[in-house]
Amino acid sequence: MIDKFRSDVLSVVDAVPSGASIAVGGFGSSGRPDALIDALCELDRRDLHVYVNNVGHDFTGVGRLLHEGRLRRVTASFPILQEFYDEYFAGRVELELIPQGTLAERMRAGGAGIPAFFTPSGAGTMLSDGSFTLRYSPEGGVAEHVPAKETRMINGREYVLEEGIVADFGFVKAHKADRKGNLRFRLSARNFNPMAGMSGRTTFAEIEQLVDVDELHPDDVHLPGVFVDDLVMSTGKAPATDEPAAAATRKAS
Amino acid sequence: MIDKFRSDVLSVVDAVPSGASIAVGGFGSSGRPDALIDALCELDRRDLHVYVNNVGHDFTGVGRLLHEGRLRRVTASFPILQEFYDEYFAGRVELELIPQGTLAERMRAGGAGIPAFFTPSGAGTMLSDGSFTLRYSPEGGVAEHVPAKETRMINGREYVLEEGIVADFGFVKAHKADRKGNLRFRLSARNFNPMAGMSGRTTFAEIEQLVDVDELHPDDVHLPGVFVDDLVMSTGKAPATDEPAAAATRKAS
Amino acid sequence: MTDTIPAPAPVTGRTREGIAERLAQDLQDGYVVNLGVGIPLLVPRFLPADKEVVLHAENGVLGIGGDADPHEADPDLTDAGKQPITLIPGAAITDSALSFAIIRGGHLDATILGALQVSASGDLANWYVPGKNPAVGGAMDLVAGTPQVWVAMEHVDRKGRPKIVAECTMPLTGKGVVTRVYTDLAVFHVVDGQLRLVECAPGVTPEDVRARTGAPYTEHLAG
Amino acid sequence: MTDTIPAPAPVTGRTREGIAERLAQDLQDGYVVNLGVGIPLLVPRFLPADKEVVLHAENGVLGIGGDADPHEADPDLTDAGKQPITLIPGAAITDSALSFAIIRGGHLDATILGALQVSASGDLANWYVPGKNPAVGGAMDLVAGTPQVWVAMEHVDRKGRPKIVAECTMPLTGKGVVTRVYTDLAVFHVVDGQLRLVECAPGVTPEDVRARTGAPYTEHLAG
Repeated sequence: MIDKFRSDVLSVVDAVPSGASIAVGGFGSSGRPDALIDALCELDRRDLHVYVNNVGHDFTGVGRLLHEGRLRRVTASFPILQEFYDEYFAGRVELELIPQGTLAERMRAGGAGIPAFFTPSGAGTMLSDGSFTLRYSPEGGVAEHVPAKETRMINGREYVLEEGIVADFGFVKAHKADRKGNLRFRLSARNFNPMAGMSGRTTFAEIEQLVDVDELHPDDVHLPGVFVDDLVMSTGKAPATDEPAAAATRKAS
Repeated sequence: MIDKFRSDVLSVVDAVPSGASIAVGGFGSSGRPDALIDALCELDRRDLHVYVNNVGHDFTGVGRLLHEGRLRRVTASFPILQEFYDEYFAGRVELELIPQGTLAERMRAGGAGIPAFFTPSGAGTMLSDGSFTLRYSPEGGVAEHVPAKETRMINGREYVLEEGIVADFGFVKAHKADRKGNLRFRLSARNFNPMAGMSGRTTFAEIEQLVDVDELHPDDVHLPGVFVDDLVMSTGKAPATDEPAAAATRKAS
Repeated sequence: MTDTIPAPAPVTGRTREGIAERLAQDLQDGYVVNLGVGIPLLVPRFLPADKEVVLHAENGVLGIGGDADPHEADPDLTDAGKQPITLIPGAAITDSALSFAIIRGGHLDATILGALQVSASGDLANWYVPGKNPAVGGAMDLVAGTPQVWVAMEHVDRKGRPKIVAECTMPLTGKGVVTRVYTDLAVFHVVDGQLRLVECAPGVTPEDVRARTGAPYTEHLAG
Repeated sequence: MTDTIPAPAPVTGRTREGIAERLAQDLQDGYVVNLGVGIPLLVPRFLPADKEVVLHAENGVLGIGGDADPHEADPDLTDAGKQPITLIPGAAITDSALSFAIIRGGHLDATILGALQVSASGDLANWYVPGKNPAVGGAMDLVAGTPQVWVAMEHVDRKGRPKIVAECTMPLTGKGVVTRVYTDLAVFHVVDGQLRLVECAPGVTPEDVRARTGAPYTEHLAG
């Protein structure tokens, strides 16, 4: 019978080899799957290609992977972390910078069997014309550019062809899950998590609460268990309570 | 202040001119916006292009539009209704037949600012090679084919380029709504409704229940009010009660 | 396909239920499966109690429990055939775009479909008989996206003509998509674009199958 | 852009708050608006009580109520700048794909952004200063999808150089996307790809504006 919950995060993440590509949920530290990322460090995985919106701050999240030299490439929209740029300009990590909406749509498309789509975002800019630096040379100067993207005029407007992202693994953080892998997120911690879960050929979700299999109403599931392979408990901060939204909701002035 | 609820369906639907294109939610009679469709008949609108999965049965739903001769073209995946085919073969209505997943994705793409995407569905078939009959001649024989679609080999596989659908109007049926237009659907009546709501330049939703603006938790909104212009009450069957899902959920044998 | 194959001697293979029962043995615990109309809809009756197979309907239902009794029928809860259904605990509802993201993105394990014809290379024709009313539904998405496309059908049509043919003469649903064929007479696998006969039904000989099959194939029978 | 424009006589226009206040007057009741960092974040302070303007954050929040007080801060509820926020009644949360479907699909009414440069034809540069750390976030999606792109910025940079220029020398965010520019000195509209000066700030003359603007434009001043 289907029971996707595992007690040991290391034995789950052990399936990720060095060199793997991983789509990672989270926006800033909100909804970031730290337990799964930390397990990559514990297991000494290296040479990783991470699709993620932000690289984190200090040495948490993807920032820890960076700090420990575990990243080959980052595909991101907003990798604001000085140490990341230091590594990028030194030629020790590659940066494929893409618009945030393109990142979300590419993850979804890959998970949805759409190999490519046209988008107006980034048309006529350095992020589509082949002039953005993917990798600097350790000796200084540009080693490689992000290739120019195919463009097309449609109804008089220029669009860029972007590819769906099918990552080897998806790393997700969710608020609640049942043992079938059905996930529910909380407030703006949802963000990229459903997309990362769709994008991974194999997807792991770390969760704050494991609930009975009949607790999530079928209409309340944000990402169905069919996208999720293994569940582990999240670590760190105490699980958020259920109803701070009410407290956080007040009349706009 | 934002209050999208209107008491008179006819004055809402009056904005739809003859000749308009309309993306319509529903799968069979489940989640079908009959009040909005019926208003088109009351207002004697004609020459309509409808994007919808099914044409309905008997003379309800889109079937009523057909029966009253109000349709110019149907873009659908499963237009099973003998009278529809009679009209199609007689050259009185056009049929753009597309795979069901392509219909859903085209509506979503149009609403998401994606003008075109590649899909494997329909590659190497009559639904992409230009041989399907869009319109028969009243004198018999084929008057016009659906044009052949652009195809491309990507990673050794053939894909078809499909266009996003931006319809003049979206017609949606929802279970609950607040006055800001936030929508929630119930069970499999959700189906194409969020897509139709995204696809319409202007979107109307008929609803079973109008709830207070703080009743829908922000995590429980299936389609945000930003996609919805006007709300009207649904007609016909009594609003579904809230929890038949529990009654309908039982252990699988 | 031809009308002129001489009628072979009568042979009795599996019933429609028997085809479904045989196929059900090959479904693995934990599979998420979409079922087409016809013989595929008989499959759930034959799932062993120790296997959990999750049934998907393309209108956005993951976890069909079964047909709803009339007293519990809910117009907001139907399968892809518009029939009232129930849900299992752990069921989830999606919109149509996400439902087909699941299908096209390869997140189902198998789809079980009926067929008009299957070709020697695994082409499938199952949506349209020219001259009749055309409708496709989700068939082309299902065969494009699902890793395992299993056909469950009668071995020959009502006129005795083979439905497994060298090349489909009916309009295609997808090219090279079928991975297995379960009929009243036999089980075929498609491996590297070629048909293999892997099993004959009880009381059916390889010669019986050969006489009723219009496509070249190789025999890979166990034992 | 050039360093050699002779410094014009000093002029005092609107403050940063004044720019936000002026822009806020043009937001209509019912607008759904996305705000970039900088002066745009000052706009909500100046919305008249009789207008309901819904604020969107690209991480999936529709209906920001304001910054959260420390005691009510929830790590699961932040804006696009990662700051804790509150929600208004009627707020809705989406995932990132649907959030950008809203943006790219043209479902917002306006986006209000800061800028490094705006060109004579409405090109916008606001994401990257060559040689500095590159990051784009949602800026390119916002300008690509939103029908009204309003820039709120200082008229000249810290060195006194015009930020409204004939052609952007900084890397573009989008071509021909800006529809209005609100600065300390003036309000410009972009109509048919051409800049129009429609308003000077109190105490600022058209000549003051002309002397500090690096792009050709026409004057369409009221009264």
